[in-house]
Amino acid sequence: MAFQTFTFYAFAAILVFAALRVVTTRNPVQAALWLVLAFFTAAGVWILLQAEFLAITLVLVYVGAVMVLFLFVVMMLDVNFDHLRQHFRSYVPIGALVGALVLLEMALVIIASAIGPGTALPAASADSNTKALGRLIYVDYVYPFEVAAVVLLVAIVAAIALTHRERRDSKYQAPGDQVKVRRSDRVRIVKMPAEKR
Amino acid sequence: MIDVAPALPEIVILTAASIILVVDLFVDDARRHMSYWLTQLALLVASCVTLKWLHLTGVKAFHNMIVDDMLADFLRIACFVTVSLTLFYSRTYLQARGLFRGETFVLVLFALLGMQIIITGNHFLTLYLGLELLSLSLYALVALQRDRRQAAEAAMKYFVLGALASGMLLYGLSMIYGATGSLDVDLVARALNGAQPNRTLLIFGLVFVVSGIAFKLGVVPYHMWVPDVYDGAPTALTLLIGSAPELAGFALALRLLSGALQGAAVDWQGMLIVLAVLSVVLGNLIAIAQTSIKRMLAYSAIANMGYMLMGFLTANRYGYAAAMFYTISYVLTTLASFGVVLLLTRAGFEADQIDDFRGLNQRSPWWAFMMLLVMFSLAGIPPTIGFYAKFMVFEAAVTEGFVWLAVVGVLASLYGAFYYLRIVKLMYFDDPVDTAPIAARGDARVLLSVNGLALLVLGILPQQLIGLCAIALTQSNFP
Amino acid sequence: MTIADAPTLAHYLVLGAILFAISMAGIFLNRRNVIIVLMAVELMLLAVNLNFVAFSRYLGDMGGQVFVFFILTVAAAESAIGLAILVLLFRNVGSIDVEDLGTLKG
Amino acid sequence: MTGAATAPFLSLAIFVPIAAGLAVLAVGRERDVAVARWIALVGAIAGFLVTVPLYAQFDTTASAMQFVERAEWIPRFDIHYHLGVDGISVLFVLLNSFVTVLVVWAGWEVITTRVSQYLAAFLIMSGLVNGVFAALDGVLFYMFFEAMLIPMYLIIGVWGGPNRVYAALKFFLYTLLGSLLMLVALIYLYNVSQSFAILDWYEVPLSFPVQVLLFVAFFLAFSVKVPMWPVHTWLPDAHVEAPTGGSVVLAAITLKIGAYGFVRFVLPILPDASRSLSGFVITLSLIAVVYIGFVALVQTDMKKLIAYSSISHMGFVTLGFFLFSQLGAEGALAQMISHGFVSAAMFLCVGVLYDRLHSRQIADYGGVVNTMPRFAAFLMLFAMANCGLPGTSGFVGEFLVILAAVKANFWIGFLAGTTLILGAAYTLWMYKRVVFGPVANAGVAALADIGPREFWLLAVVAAGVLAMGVYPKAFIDVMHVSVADLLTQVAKSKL
Amino acid sequence: MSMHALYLLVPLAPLVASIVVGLFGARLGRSVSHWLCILGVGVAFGASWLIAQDVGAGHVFDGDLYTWLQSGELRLSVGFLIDRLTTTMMLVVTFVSLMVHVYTVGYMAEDPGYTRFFSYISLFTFAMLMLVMSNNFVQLFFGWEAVGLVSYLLIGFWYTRPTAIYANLKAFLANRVGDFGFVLGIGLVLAYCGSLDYAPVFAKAPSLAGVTLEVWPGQQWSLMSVLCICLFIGAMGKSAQVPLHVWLPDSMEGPTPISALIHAATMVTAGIFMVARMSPLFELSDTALSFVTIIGATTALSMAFLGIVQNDIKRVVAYSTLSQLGYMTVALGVSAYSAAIFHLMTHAFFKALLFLGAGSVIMAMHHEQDLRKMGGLRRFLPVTYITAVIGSLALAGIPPFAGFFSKDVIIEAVQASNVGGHGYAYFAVLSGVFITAFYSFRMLFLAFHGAPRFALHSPDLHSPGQHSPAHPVATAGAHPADHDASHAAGAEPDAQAHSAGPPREPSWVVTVPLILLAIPSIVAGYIFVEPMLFGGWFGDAIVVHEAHDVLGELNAEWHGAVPFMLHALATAPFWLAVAGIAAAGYCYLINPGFPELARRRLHGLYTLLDHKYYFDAFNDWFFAGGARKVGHVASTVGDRTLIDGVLVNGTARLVGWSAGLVRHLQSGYVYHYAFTMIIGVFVLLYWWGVR
Repeated sequence: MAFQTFTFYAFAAILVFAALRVVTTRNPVQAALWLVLAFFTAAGVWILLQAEFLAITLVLVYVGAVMVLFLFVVMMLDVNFDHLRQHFRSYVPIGALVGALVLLEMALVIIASAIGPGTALPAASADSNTKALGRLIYVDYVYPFEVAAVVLLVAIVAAIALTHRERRDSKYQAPGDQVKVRRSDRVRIVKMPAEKR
Repeated sequence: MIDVAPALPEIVILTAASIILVVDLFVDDARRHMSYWLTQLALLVASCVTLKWLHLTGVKAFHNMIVDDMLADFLRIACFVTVSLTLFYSRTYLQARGLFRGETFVLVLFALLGMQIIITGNHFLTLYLGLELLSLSLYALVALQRDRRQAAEAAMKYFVLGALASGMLLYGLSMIYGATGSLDVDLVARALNGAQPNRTLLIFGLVFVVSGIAFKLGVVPYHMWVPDVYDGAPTALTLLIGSAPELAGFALALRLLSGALQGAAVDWQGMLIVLAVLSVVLGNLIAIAQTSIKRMLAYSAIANMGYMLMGFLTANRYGYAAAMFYTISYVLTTLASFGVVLLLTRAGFEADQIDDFRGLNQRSPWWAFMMLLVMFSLAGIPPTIGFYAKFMVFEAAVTEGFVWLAVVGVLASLYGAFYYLRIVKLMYFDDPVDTAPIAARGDARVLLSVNGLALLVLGILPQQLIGLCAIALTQSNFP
Repeated sequence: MTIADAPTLAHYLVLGAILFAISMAGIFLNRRNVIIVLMAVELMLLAVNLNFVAFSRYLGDMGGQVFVFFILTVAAAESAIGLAILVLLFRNVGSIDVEDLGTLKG
Repeated sequence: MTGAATAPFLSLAIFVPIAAGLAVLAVGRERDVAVARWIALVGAIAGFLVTVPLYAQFDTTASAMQFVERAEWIPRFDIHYHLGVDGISVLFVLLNSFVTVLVVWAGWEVITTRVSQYLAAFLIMSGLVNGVFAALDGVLFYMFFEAMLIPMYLIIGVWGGPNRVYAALKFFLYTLLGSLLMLVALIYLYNVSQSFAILDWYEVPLSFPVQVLLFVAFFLAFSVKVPMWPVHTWLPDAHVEAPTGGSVVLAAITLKIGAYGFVRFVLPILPDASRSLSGFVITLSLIAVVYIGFVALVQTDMKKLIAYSSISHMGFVTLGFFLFSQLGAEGALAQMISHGFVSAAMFLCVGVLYDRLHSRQIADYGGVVNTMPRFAAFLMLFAMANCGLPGTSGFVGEFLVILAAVKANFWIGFLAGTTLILGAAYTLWMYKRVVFGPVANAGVAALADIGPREFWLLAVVAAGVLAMGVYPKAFIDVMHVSVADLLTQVAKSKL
Repeated sequence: MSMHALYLLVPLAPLVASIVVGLFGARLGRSVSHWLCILGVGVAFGASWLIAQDVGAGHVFDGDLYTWLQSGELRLSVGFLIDRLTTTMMLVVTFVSLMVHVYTVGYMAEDPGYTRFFSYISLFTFAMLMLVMSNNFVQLFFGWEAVGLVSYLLIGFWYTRPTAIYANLKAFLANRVGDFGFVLGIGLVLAYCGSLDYAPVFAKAPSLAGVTLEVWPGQQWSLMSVLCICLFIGAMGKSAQVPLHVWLPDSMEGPTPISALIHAATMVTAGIFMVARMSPLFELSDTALSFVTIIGATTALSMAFLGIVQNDIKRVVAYSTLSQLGYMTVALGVSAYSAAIFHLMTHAFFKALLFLGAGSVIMAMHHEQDLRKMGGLRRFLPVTYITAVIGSLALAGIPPFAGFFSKDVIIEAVQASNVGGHGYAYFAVLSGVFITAFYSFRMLFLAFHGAPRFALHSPDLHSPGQHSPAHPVATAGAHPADHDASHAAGAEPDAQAHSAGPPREPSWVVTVPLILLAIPSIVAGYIFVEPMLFGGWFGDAIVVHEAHDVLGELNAEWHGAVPFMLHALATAPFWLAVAGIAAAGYCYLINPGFPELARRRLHGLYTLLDHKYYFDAFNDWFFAGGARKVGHVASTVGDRTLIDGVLVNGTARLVGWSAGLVRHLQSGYVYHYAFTMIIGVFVLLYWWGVR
């Protein structure tokens, strides 16, 4: 179908452009924004490929989580906020542009899906993409699923182990000490001679 | 009900890791060694479990996600032993540098888990996840000494390049997926043997897969991370990175290239030849110019992996057996070498310069002798195990008709011998500059001695190990 | 190829290849900022995912999509650790300039 | 004696010294070195005694290997622990064990630093060398061949002279260069014959180009060891820097291994290549004889001079082998044995002087005879043996080889014969400058003549030199059959 | 069998004596030592005498003692060939040796190395006997080298004298040059005859007469010529023929008995004996024979000239020895082998006599050797004088003294010969006669006649300290520029042991040998000329080809010794000899100023002779110097610079350098690393993707 092709080319163009900006721009914040656009576009492309679940996941995981993390780190490291604030205006056009493109893409996707799957492509699995994925993941791919869980655990442990600094000023519980506490630590029994009267 | 026996060692390690994670919260630094001993215990249990449920012939489990065959059991146990020894050697070092912490052991165990998953992986996804698990843990471990600038730098480099490499691997896998229509190792193999797949996609994928594996093995030109990481990481973790993961890397190569892509052997053979030649030539060459023992051993590692590939690229089970023997003997030697280095370190003193070995023979003839064995083993001089390692890979290469490859190999090892001999020279011919007494825990001393003598004994009586490698590959019906 | 017919597998592969190339270029062209290098890595994974999705679609095999699912997971973990190391680096070096990561060499 | 005949003498010859060496290492303390010395001496003598039956019970009529021991070792590659000697190798096992005793004895009071390590190195070395000569399995041979480098490297480097590091490294890398290519050659032979038994390789057919390539590999390995021109330059350095014992072992034993390799590998396994390349080898040998002779003439360092004379003498060995005649081959072997005695003696003598004045420079001596007449007499004998005087062992080999050479081609003989003049020139000129003349300096004036230990040490060697000169038959008869076999092997084409 | 025991006894007796004295001389003491040695040699002499009787009776023995070595079918053994030639030599050797032993007792009386000396000369006797008694080439070569060794030891006997140790090295090397040729000859013999025993070789030789040998590619030489010339080169070395004669004059550095024993009577004649022994081979090659003739003639003449200008008494005798050896060689060249041996024998007697006489003079003069410092000694040393006169007459060849017969026969043989170069040889030997007579009597007159030119000098003039190493002998090449001076000064170490004072006749141990040697010097010729030359005494020990049989021709007009003498009175040689004596008398008795005049007139000639034709200078410059130059270049340029510098260290440096270069690939910048990886990918893609 010509329209699908058109949509693809549009997305492809935006995707490539966004990717190029990501790697060429100097400012990490801008790069992050362009990356958001890239991901969003990619999600659109996936929807064209009838991988709706993954598309949504992509948007949620990346645009929702990873990119925020990125921006957070950016903010945390380039710690001159006034510098950011004075450049705030410079972000407005990019933000607007990104937003516009996102809207456009959503529109295209909706229209394309409304027109229906292209006959050019072989029919996807009978039931919905999500259900199929679910079956696979929790049945055939249970082992990798567990491993993936471990990977995430590692990420947590590592991130904490690397970045967590004990603050001297902050108060926090030491469960170890709490468990090991003895009676003698708490109460001291003093014998006092009865005072004679 | 699915059979979990093939995955039992993994389960053990995972459980242990989780337990230690929790337990470590409740012990203070005075009793931190509890976590340490727990780790050792876990390794012991895992080994026992592996031995208890030996699977001589391959058993697939979890819908062909993993395979537990003799190769897997063998390599697993090798990994357990290696990691255990690593921890034994490192204990004093870790304590002296505030790394004797629960996270360390947990991450080590997770890395080990990653290796096991690679070793047993029978599916692209499993292999990939195992690789990531291993890599992520190692990234973290390298950076774990938080106040050390080099450590952070090394970790960053390691991470960026590692991510790039895994991206390449994935890209290659996707291509192969496209060419064969499957992610399951067995099915891919079948597909390659069956109808002629799309060659362009296949080659394309192959190049990227080989690149990914090459990075893990650290062969030229994917070796750049090796020296910096070896140098930057705390020595104990350098040892960890330099020893067991090589086994995993070998397994990865074996599972992917032989298990899945044997059908395309003619193609990846040529690629490996390039990598192997580059590695042995450049690795040995650059090592000559080094002044830091860790960097020198890093380049030596690059060269050695090149030799390993020389056996591997023959693409038959003899070659694989040779490569496996090479890897194991290399890991054994690396353990001993860094073991001695760790032995010489003290609080506030990294014995990471080659000159720190001056006059070791006068300080302690025994450890000098151990290091002597290590050096000659790395140089491939009999009667050390290193000789048979080289012997076997050359034999495999020559049998396959690559006589010139063997010649290149021996010539490279000739000038490779130069820098190994320099260490021996420093230890025996020069007078010591640092005369501090060598203090180490008894267990480390004993194990290190055993380890060093093993190089000699296995160099004189290698037949058991050779036979084991051969059987492992034969039983696991590799072509 | 004319605009007329629907996008074929080749379209998606080429797009993936372009993205992959861009990200690789990004990794070694970028001299200023490690964060952007990390972003380039994410971009690379995106390209891979695109490949997988396309293949799985055209092979009619869900395996590819599952793979993508896991890649997304791992990528998240990866970026977490990557950023952690970055923070550590910033604390030690006081900069995230790639040019400043040159003390280990030779 | 029948019971003893079945005893594994070869294994004993290999492992008795090694065991002794380990024992010395174990008990040796820097404080009481006496224990180490005695253990070492006992071990060396024991090592020599176990080799005596090899000669006593040797059947000089049998052409097969004798005292064969064969055991599975590495089935995967069909590698066996396979020992055995023929008329050629048995002599060198004896020679080596004999020289080891001398060396241990020679270092008695001389070596004072890390004595136990020193003695252990020599004993282990001796065992390994016996292994080289007795091995009938390619890999076994290679193992001993290479392992030998380690103790030698340490000996030169630890107890050597000022420039010892350079010398040791040069020695090691030079020899390693050769042997590594040989390893590839061995593996190749295994591939074509599916066996590592050297004797099997004698039978395996090889195309001519292959033979040439293998020849190059083996030739590099052995010519470095011999050493032949132009890969000889490691030897003078190694000798100069090595301690006396090291020089003795190097000259008397190590060099022989190279020549032995030619007999055991090159000639029988690659007959066609050997025949067609004999001209090349002969040329190199003659260069060694003449060119090196001239070089020796101008040396100012005694050890260097003797080292060069060793090279030129070994030139006769290679020459003799590649003339492919019984006379030449037996002459070459005789030359090897004789050189074992003579060079050992010469180095021991230099050692005697060095221990006293700590100089090897000819210029530092002169008129030694005035203060050390007994020593001078011994040195005269050995010097004469060195220039091949009839009645001494040095004569036998040279004479036979020259005869064979003349038989082959007058001019080869002519060039080989120049050694009569050159050898006499450099040896006696040195003798003149060191021993004769008025007392040169205070150092010489203060010299003390050789004590009983040195006297008997030299006397034993002198006895050997004269015995072989007066009745060489005893040595030559042992090798007849083996040499004959060798020549038939060489004559047989393998194409 | 008793005979075998005797054969063994001859060489072994001296050997045993030598070993015992050599090892335990110090303990045994002097007298025991010298009696032991004298006994040993005496036994050898006696045994030789008995053997001579036996052989005279016609028993020739050729047998092996033991097999020395067996290689393939070649069997090398130690054995004896006892025929008349051998016995003659044995007698001469043992007799002279015995004399010398006795004489030594007196001559070396004060020398610290007394026992060592005896052990040496006994060893020499053994070696010489092994040489002459051998029945094969190997043993011959053994003896050949052994005598060389002993002469080396004995020339350098006074090892503290730089000149001595220079001379002995020179002697050994010159001999080695000869042996070099000798060995090649032996090699050829083996190569073509397949054996090294005399009998089979001589048996096979005739069949090889026609064989040719391609020495240069495309150039065929007669095998026999090459072979014989090679052998003869050996003889040239040992018998000091030009140009290998240079060592003999210097060998006078040794004690005088040695000069007598080794360098006059026996060792130097080994070459003559060898050629005679090899007559069956030499007879097969005219080329070789004429070569021998020419060399001999040259030696005979040129060396005689040198005798004129010498002032060192021993050197005069030495040069006369050279010249006489030339005569013998000529005789060999013209196939008059028996004449050569005959002259060898007579010469042994009178030359030993002369040497011992000279030695006695030297002793009497407190080790003064310069003729110019002597004169008028006949009053002081009558016995020495008489014997010296006898010796000189014999040397000059005046009938009826021994020398006359042998020399005259040689001259006539040369005349009769037709071998190539015989004309030149004839001229040489004839003029040689005159010169010989001249210098021998010059010596006689200078030493014994005229007024004493020696003051009652103080010994310290010639004390050993004096002969300070005036010449740079530290290197073998350097050579004493002025021999005479040095040797005139070169007094022997025990000089100061003598008390100064007028010369006195030495003790009987010195005079008795003189007398005992004088007798044969007179009568030996007369007695033996007939049996040895024309009586076929040698039988088939010596083979002469019909074409060369000059002695046969002489035999035709041979009518006995006396007619021979009478006939000689009418021939040139006799008158030349007389003229020589007369000239000597004129120059040194009647008109002593004349020699000085002549020297000034013929200055160029004199310098040439004084420098001995510049042989030594040339050798030192060309051979010694050249060898060291070559060695130096080879050592520095070849070994150190090219092989070590460029090949070995060069490679090492190259590797190190490139290592230092390549390590900079590891720039430390992560983007470089990434870039490398990507390059790798592209390379692989290019190689395997684009195909």
